[in-house]
Amino acid sequence: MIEKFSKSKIIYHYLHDLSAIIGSLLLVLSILSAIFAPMLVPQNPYDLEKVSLEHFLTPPAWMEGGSAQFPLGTDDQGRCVLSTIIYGFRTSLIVGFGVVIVAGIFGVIIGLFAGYYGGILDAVSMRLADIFFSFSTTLIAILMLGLFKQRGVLIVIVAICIADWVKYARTMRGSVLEVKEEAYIIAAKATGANDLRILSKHLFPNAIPPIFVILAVDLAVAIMLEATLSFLGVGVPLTEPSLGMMIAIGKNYIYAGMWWLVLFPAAALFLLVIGINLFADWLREELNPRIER
Amino acid sequence: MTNDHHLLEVDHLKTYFYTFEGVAKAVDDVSLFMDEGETLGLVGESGCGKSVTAQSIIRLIPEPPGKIVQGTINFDNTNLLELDLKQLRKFRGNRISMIFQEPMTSLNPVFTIGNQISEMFMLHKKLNKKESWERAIEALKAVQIPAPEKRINEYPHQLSGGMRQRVMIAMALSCDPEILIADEPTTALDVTIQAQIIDLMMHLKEDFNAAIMLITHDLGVIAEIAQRVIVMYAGKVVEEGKTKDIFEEPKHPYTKGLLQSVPKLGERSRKERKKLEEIKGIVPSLYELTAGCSFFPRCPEALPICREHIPKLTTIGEFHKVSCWLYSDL
Amino acid sequence: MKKVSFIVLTAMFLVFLIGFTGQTMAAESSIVVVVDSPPRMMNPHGSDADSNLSVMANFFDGLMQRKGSDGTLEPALALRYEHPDLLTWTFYLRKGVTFHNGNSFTAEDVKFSFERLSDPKVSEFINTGKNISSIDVIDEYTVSITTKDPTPWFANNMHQVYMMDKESTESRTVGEVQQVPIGTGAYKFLEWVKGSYLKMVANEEYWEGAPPIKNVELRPITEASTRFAALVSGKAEIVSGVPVELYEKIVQNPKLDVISMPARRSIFLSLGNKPEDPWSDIRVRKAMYMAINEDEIIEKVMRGHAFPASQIPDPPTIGYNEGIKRLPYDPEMSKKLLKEAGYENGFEITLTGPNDRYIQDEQIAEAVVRYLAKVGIKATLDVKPKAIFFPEVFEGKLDFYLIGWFDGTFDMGRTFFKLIHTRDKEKGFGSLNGANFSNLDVDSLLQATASIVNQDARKAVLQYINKLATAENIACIPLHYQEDIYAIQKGKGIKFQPRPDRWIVFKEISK
Amino acid sequence: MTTYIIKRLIQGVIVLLAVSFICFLIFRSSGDPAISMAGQYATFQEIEEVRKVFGLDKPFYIQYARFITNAIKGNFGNSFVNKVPVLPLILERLPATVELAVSAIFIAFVLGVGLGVLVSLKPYALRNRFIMAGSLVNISMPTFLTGILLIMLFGVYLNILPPFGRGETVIVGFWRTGFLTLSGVTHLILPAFTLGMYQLAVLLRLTRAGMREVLTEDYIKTAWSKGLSPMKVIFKHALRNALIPVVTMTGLQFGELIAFSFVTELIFQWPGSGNLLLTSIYEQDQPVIVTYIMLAALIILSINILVDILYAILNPKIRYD
Amino acid sequence: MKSLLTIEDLEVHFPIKEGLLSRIAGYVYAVNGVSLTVEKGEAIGLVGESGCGKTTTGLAVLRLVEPSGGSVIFKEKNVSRMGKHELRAMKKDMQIIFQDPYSSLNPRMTVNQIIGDPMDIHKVYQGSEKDDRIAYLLNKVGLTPEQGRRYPHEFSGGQRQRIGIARALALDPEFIIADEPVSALDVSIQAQIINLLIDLQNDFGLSYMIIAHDLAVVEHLCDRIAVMYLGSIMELASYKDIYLNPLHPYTKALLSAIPVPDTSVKKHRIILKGDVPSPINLPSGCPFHSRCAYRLEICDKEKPPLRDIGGDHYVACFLY
Repeated sequence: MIEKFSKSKIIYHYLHDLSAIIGSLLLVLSILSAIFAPMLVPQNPYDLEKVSLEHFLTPPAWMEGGSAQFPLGTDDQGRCVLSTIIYGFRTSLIVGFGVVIVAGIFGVIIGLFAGYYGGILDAVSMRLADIFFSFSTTLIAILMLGLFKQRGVLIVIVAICIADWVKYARTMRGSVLEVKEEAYIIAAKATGANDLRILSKHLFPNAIPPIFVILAVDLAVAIMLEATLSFLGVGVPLTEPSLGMMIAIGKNYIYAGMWWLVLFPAAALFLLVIGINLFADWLREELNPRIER
Repeated sequence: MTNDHHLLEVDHLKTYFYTFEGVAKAVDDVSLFMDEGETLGLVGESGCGKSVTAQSIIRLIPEPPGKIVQGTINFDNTNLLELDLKQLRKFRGNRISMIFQEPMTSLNPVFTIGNQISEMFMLHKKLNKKESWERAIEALKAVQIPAPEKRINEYPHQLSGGMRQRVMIAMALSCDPEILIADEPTTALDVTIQAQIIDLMMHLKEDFNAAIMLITHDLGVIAEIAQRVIVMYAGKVVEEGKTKDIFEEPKHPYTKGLLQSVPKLGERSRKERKKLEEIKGIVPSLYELTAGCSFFPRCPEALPICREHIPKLTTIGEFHKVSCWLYSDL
Repeated sequence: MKKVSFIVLTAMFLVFLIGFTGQTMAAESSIVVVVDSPPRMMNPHGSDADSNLSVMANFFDGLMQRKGSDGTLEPALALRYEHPDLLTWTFYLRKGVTFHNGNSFTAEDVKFSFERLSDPKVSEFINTGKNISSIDVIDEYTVSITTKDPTPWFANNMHQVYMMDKESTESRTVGEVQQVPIGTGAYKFLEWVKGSYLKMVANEEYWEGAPPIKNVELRPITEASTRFAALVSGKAEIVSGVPVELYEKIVQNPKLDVISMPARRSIFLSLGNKPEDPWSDIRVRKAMYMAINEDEIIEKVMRGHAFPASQIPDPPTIGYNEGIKRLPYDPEMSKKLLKEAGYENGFEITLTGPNDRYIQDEQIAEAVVRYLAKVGIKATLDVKPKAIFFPEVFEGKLDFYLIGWFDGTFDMGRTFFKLIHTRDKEKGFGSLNGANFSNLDVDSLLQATASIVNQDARKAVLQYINKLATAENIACIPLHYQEDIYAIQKGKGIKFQPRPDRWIVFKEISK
Repeated sequence: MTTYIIKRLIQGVIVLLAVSFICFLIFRSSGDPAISMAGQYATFQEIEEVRKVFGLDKPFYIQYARFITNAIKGNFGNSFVNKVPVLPLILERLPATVELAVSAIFIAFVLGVGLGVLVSLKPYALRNRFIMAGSLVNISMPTFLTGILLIMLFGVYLNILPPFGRGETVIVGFWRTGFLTLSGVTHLILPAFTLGMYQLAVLLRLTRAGMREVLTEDYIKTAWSKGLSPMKVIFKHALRNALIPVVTMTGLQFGELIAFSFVTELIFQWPGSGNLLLTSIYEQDQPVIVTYIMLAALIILSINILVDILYAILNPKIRYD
Repeated sequence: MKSLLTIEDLEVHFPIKEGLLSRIAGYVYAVNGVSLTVEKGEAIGLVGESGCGKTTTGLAVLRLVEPSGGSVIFKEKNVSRMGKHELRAMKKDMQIIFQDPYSSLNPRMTVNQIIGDPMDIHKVYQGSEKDDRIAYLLNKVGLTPEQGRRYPHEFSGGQRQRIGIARALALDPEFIIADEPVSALDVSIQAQIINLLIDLQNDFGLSYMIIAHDLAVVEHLCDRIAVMYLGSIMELASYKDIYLNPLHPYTKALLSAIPVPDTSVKKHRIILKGDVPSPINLPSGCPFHSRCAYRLEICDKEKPPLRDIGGDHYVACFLY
C-alpha cells in the first residue's frame, strides 16, 4: 500500500476527482460556517433574548408572509431556521469530531497494544469490544440518558464513544497484526530496538493509514447518530439546536404544509454527511492497496 | 522469410497500458511464431513484456487500463484479435490453453478441483456432468496425482503447490489444446518439485503433441527444455533463435550479459571463484524509455546511433535474429 | 415445481380474500377510534393513568360513574351511598347486574375488588386500598367500607375504582387477568394486539341497555402526525389528541369535524421557597410570574387552544376560587421587582419538565426559559421523559418545574396535600411537592380540611387555602388549562361529546 | 467446528451476562420504579411497601442474582408498567419486527448484490456512476430522515402508500403475519425500504469492492482462459468468492436489524418489539429493557454463529480448528 | 581458537493451539537439532527447499524467534541465555539482511533514517559522525548520499536491497545473516548484489551465514554449505565437496534438479517422488526416508546423526 503513497500522486488524484473536491468543499464550508457562526447568522438561536415567539413559523423569505430577516423561515419558537442550521453544524461537528477524537484515540491505543502484545490483553480487550458492540450506539445513548438523567453534548459524545471505539480498536488491531509481520519490524528488532521504539517509530506510523478511512467514515456516522439521538429526544438539550432536533420538531408540521421546517435542516444534514462520505470514499480508494485506479 | 504453415503467428503486436504515470508500452511491436509441437522459450526479466505477450494472445489483457493497440495474431488462419468474445471462447481452453505462475491463486478456492476440471469437458466437449467427472479423474491420473478419485473432491487449499500445478496442467491439457502457454509454471515451486513438473510437462507434451510456449526468467529451465528461445527486454524482442545458438553464441549484448551474470552451479568448483559479470544499472521503467535502444543505458558495447534509433530485428542465421546496431545497418 | 407454486399462489389468494372479507364485515355499526397513548393492560386496577382508566371504563363499571360534559357524579353499580360518620361509607348495590362471563355482581365482588387495591403486584391504587381499614358485607347487595383516615372525597373517586368478578379473577392466572378483562361494562373484550389495536363488541345485556355502537376498534398512535395521517386517510372515525399545529389543516378539511373541549388539566410551574434560594423572596417569585407572557404562549405555542389559568384547580373543582386573578405580563415591573429584591443581575435556576406528557410541554418550557432570560434570569432548560421526570419530582430535588394537574375526585383537598403541603415523609404529605414549597399556615389549614365533610365548608376552606398558596405565596405560576381537540369524520352521523376527563366512553357515542 | 461452536456459545453466555449486568446496573442507578408503580397518590410509606414487595429494597447484587436465577428458569419477571410477564410481552411483538427485518434485508441483499455486480463490471459507465451516487446518498441519510422523507413523498404528497402501522394481519399458528394480506404487504413497503436502504448501500458497495478485487484474481484469469462464458465467470467463479464477505455482512446486519430497528418502528408506528423497547425505555420499565437487550444479544449472537457456519460452508479454507 | 559462532543442537518448535482452552495440540517442528560452527571471516551457506527450517535457524540465532532447545554461542557468549540488554548489545556485532527488499524497509522513513536508526538505538556515531557514516555506507553499497534523502518506494528492488545491506553494516558488525538476499531480484540484478556481498566481505572481514534455496548462489558465495531438509542438516561440507562429491541422496537429487543455463552440459536428473512431509508430523527415523531411493531398513526407525566422514565432510545418512 505504502508503495502508492506518493504525495504528489495524492494531490494529483485529489485534483482530478470531482467528488473528492466537492466533498471536501462541503466539509470545509460546514466547518467554516460552524466556526464563524456568530458572525454569519442573522440571529443567534442560543441567545434567548433574541429569539421571540413573535416571529414563529414564518415561511421562507420568497414565500408569501416571508420576511427577509429570516431567509429560510422560522420554527415554532420563532428561531431563524438558517441561523439554527448553521449553529446546528456546530453541534454536529463538535459531536462528530469529539467522537472520532475520543473514540479514535482510545480505540487506536487499545488496538495497538492488543495487536502488538497479544495474549491476555488481546483476549480481554477484544471480548470487551464484543460486549460493547452487541449494544447499538443509539441504544447506549438512550440508556445513558437514563443514567445521567440529563442531556448534553458531552453525554452524547460519551454515549457514542462507548460502542464506537470498538471499530477503531478492531481495525487498528488488524492493521497492527498485519504490519507486525512485515520484515522491517523484524529488522528493527534485529537492530536491537526496544518495544517503545518499535511501537512508535515503526509500527504505529505504518499501521495507522486504515484508521484514517475509518475516521472519515465514522465522522459521518457520528454526525448521523447525533442527529438520530436528537431526533429521538435524547440528544443535545432543546436550547442547543441540532439538525436532528430541528427535523424532529419539523416532522410534526409536515402535514401542516410547513415543509421548510424539515426540508432545510434535512438538506443541510445530508449535504454535510455526503460531503464527508465523498471525501471518505476518495480517501478509501487512495489508501486501498489492492485496487488500481 | 517466415514459414507459411506456422501454427501461430503474432505480427507487430503492441499492447499498451494507460495509467496515471503515462503510457506503458508493455509489448511494443513484437512478432513471433510457433510451430506445431515445438517448445518455445520466452525469457526476460520482470516487466519485459513476456507475460503480457502471452496474455495478449488469448486476449486476457484487462481493459482498461490495457489495450491491444496494433497487430495480428493468426492461429489456424484466424486472426484472434478480430473475433468477438463468443467466437474467441471456442479457442480459449479448447485449442489454446494457459497455466499461470502462482498455483496457489490460479485455482478458484471455493470449488473442488473436480468441479473446475469437469467444467472444461462440459463446456468444450459438451459432456454431461457424470462423464465430465470421469474424464476429470482420468485427467488427474494423467498428471500422476495419487488417488485421483479422492483428490477430485478436495479443494485447492488442501493440495500442495506441486499438486496444484499438476491440477492446472491437467485442466489445461484436458481438451487436447494445440498450444499450451505456460507462464512461469515452476517459479513458485521448489527445485525438486520444479524438476517433477518440468519432467511431467515434457512427457505430456509428447503424449498430447501440443506446442508449448514456456515463459520464464530462469535461463536454466529454458536451456534444458526449449527448442527455440525468444529473449525480450523492455517490451521488445532483442534476440531470437535456436536454444543452442542463443546459449552458445549469444549476439545481443543483453543476452550475453544475462548469461554471464547468472551464477552457474559448479562453476566456482570447477573454475575457482571469480566475480560475476554484472549488467550495470537497473531495469528501466516502461514509462521512461529512451528514444533509441532501451538497453542503451546499460550496454557495454553501445554505439552513438543506439541513443537515437531503435534497431530492427535482423536475421543473422537460420532462425537466429537479433535486434542490435552491432549487427545491422541503418 | 410449477405445481407447488400454483398451490402456494392459490393459498395466498384465499388468505387475501379472507383478509378482505374480514375487513368488510366490520363496517356495520362500528367505529375506529384513535387515541394518543396505548392501554397498558386489561387490569382495571393496574394503572391509574387516564389512558388506561379510559379504556377500562368500557369493560368495567365503578360503583359510581361520571357523565356528561361537566362530569356529574352519577350512580353506577351502586344505586346510592351513605356516609354516616367521618370514616364509614355504605354502598347499596344495583341488583341483576352480570359480568361478561355470566356471573352476577354481588357485595362479595365489591369486597374482593377493594381488597385487591392494596396489592402492589396488581394495583396502582395502593393509596386508596391502604386507606381502607375494613370492608363489611352487610348483605348480598350492601357493603360498608371504613377508612383509616377521614377521606371526604372517597365517593368522588368511586368512578375510577372498577369492580371485578371475584370468581374469574381468582381462578385465572394473573397474566390472563392482565390480558382478558371480564367486567360488567358496556363492551366485551374481543382481541388485543399490543401496539396495533384493541377490539371490543357491545354487551347486549348491559344494565344501562345495550350501547348503540356494536363494534369498536381502538387504535393507539403515539405520534401526533401519524394520528393525523390516520384521520385524513379515513382510517379512523374519531381521533383524540389532535396536535395543535395541525388544527388549521383539519378545520380546512371538508370531510372532518373538529370538536374542542376545555380540558380540566391545568399546566403550571411549581416553585419552591427554600430560604437559601433567591426565589424564596416573594418579590422574585412575582417577578418570575410577571415575566411570562402567557397570552403569547397560548396564541403561539398552543395555537390558541388553551385558556389562561390563575390557579391549579378548574372551575368545577371544589376549591376553585374565582377571586384569584392572574398577575399581568409586565417585564418592566418584573425587572423592577428583581432590582428591589437585589437580583438586578438575575440569578441561575433550572427549569425541569417532561417532554412527553402534556400538550406542547417541551415548547412551553422553552418559551418560559426565554421569557425569564429577557428579564435577566438565566434559566437552564432540562426536559426529560416523564418516567424520569416524575420520580425526580417525588424525590423533591427540583427548584422549578413544569407540571400539570387534574384531580379525578373533583376536590382539591387531596391534590393540595400532594402538591403544596410541606414535604413530610412520616405522614406522607407533600410527596409531589418537588421544589419543597413550605408554608405552615397552608399546612395546618389543609390538615384541618380532612375532617370537614360539609361540602360548603370544604369549599370555603379550600378556596382560602388556594388563595393563600397560589395568590399570596405564589407556590406556583399557573399557566393555562389545556384544551382537548378531537376530530371526527363528517357525514357518518357520529354523535360524540367529549368528557372533561378526556376519557372516551364508547357507550356515550352513537351513530 | 463443534469445539468452535461450543467456544462461541460459552463466550456468548459471558457476553450475555455482562450485557445484562450492565443494563441492570444502569437501571438500578437510574431511578426508582417503585414511585411510578405505587400510583400518583401513594405516600412515602406506601412506596416503601411496594419496594419491599418487589424486592427493590434489597442490595443491588442480590437483586441481580435473583434476576439471573429466575432468568435461567425462563422467568424474566413482570413488567413494572404493564405488570405482565416480560418474555411473552416481547415475543408477542417479535413477529412484526422479524417480518420487517426480513423484508428489509431481502431488499437490501437482492438489490445490493445485483447492483453491486452490475456496477463492478463497468465501474466507469455513466449508469453505474449514477448507481454509485445513489448508494452514497443512501449511506449519507440517517434512517429517520429516509423514513420521514419517504412518508412525506409517498404517504402525504402522492398518498399512494400507507405511512404507518402494519395493516391487516393474519394468524398462522402462533405467528401473526402481515405477509399474507394486500394491506399487510403495502404497509410493509415504506418501512422495509427505510430500514433496508442503508444496508442496501452498504451491501452494494461491499459487493462492488469485492467483485473488483476478485475480478483481478488469477483464478478469474484461469476461468477466462478456459473459455467460460461471461455469465459463468462472473456469477460462478467471481461472485461466489465476492459473496463471502457480503454474506457475513448481511448476517451481521440482519441481527442488528432485528434487534435494533426501533427508529424505523417508531417513525412508522410499527407494532414491533423495537417500538416496545423504546416505550419501555421512556417509561423506565427495567425488566422489559433488560430482557429485551439480553434477547437481542442472544439473537445477534446466534446469527453470528450461523454466519460463521455459513462462512465455513462458503469458504472451504475455513475450518475453525 | 574458538569459533565465532557455534550452534549446538538448536531446536525451534512452534506450538499449535486449539480447542476450548487453547491447549497445545502439537508443534511445528521447524528446526530439529541443528549444529554448526562459523569461523571468523568464513561464509557458510544454508540451503534447502521451502519449509526446511533454514530461515528459522537464522532468526533463532539472532533470537528473533525463541529457540526451544540447544544453544547458540556467539563470541564465547551464550546468546540463548542473554538478558535483554546483553542481547541488544550483541546485535551490534550480528546483523541480518532480509529476502524481500520491499517489505524490509520502513516505508515511512527516509533512507538516511533507516540507516541511521541502528546508530541511534545503540548511541554510536552521533551528530555529524552519523551523517558521515551514512554517506560512507551509501557509497560503499553503490548509492549516492543524495539518494539518502529519498523514501524506499522511490528505489528499485536491487537498490532497496543495497539499502538493506547498508543498514546491516551500520553498526560495523562482524557477522551477517543474509536470508535469501537475492531471490527476489531480477536475474541481471542478482549478480550485482552477489558481487557486492563478496566485496564487502573482503573489505570488512565479515563472516556470513547465507540462507538461500538456490545452490548456485550459495556455491558462489560460501566456503562451506549445509544442506537442510525438514529442520535437520543432511550434509555439511565445503562448497567443492558438495558439488563434486555429494554424498547424501537428497543432496544428489537437489543438485540434479537444478537446471543449468548451459546447453553443453547434459546430465542425468533424479526426480524425487512426492512432496516434502509436513513439519507437524515429522516422519520417524531419517526425515528423508519417505522419498529416498536408497532407503535401508534402519532409516525409518532411527535418525542418522551428522557424522564427519573425513575431510570436514559431514553427512547424516546410514549409507556412510
